[in-house]
Amino acid sequence: MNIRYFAWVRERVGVEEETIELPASIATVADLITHLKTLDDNHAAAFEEEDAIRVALDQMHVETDAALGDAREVAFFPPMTGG
Amino acid sequence: MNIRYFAWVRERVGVEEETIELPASIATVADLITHLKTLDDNHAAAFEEEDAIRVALDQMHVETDAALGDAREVAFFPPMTGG
Amino acid sequence: MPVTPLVRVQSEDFDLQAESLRLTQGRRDVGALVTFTGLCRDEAGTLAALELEHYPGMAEAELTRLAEEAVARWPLTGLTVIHRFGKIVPGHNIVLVIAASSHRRAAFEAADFLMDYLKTRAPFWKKEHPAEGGSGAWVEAKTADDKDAARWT
Amino acid sequence: MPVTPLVRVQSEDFDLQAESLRLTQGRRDVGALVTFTGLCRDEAGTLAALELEHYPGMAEAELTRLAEEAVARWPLTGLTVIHRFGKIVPGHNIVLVIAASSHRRAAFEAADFLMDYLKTRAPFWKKEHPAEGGSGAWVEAKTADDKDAARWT
Repeated sequence: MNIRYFAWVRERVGVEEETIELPASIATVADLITHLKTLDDNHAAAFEEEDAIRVALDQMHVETDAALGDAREVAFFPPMTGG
Repeated sequence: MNIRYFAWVRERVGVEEETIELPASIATVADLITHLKTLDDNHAAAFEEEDAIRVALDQMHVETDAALGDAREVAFFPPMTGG
Repeated sequence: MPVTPLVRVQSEDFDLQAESLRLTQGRRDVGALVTFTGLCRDEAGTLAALELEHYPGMAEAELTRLAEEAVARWPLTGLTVIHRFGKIVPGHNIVLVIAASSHRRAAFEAADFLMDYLKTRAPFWKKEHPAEGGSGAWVEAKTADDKDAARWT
Repeated sequence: MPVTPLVRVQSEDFDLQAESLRLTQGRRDVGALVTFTGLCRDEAGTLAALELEHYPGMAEAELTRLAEEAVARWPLTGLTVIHRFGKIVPGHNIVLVIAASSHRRAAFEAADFLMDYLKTRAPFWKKEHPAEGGSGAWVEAKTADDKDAARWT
């Protein structure tokens, strides 16, 4: 699965984008976050304030209980500050 | 007193502006309207729908119970349709 | 200290860009600029033009009173009101309100307020010139406009 | 039939006049045009620039979804949303929303709605570059923006 990061989530993870093979046990966004936190210290730091993280699945906003289904891209970012 | 008319009030009276000597008994805008209606058919027609007439005294909106005081100019017109 | 609004009553057209720049150029404190342009419309295709009559002197005075009420109520960095008079054909501008502020809510509300009040209080009257010629009718005031103005009391 | 909104995400500046004319020129059905311009501000004098990061693809898609919601809710004759990204210095434009309608209430509400929603849903993030140099901080989302967006539900 292709994973993208924006703003301070991107800065903490240290990459803009990465492709990760997901264990079959991962069904939802929340599962994915739990998995990412185990990868290394950077990922753990990025997802430390889990409530502050927003998620998009194939460029649509979703909640963390959303099923990953056959989405090709998931993105993590802080609350938006455009406008 | 200088009297000005606008829009269909002006068209019915037939003049844009006139100066009228007021009898001493005229104290309020309502008194003035009653007086103007007696002048001729044009004035009577202009003030026929009295509820539809708006008034300004020295270029400020007032109600018909307002005292004329020492105002120099009174204006009569229909509800405004600017904007 | 509240800003001094710019109020103009004129027959010539106005320039949205120039009037907007007047409130923003060279400044760092404007975060939000709301403009309202009112245009002459004619969906039925029956209108040749609107003739806007106004009360010279009172039109400027009343628009200034309304604009000063707006700058007293909202924290604005600038406010402009321009109202045209004379003959205006469909598709052309009638009125412009621009409100500038640090914050968007103040700019939106001030512009909205001014348009509502202007409709019911500014001494302008519209007469329709029909496309097929002949003498037109005066536009009647709408009770909806009174209700809109009452939102702010 | 609802109009098709014009949505653009770009680094270059936009032209208020040209974008407004696009929605009014040659038409007789537009009675009201509301524009909202959001600018980079810096009242404290501590900001060199804002850096606007965005999610390419999703930014356009989400703005289009919001704009389509607006044209479904209000009887608009035109709607334009332009959001810039990249480095923007104080006094310069960030975002433009233009709503055109036969009637002023629809134009005001649609523009107001879009700005509220855009703030909380469009994938853009602002980082401050301080005037004194060094690395800046990410602007934090405001709970006031969430409340503003909740006005429309």
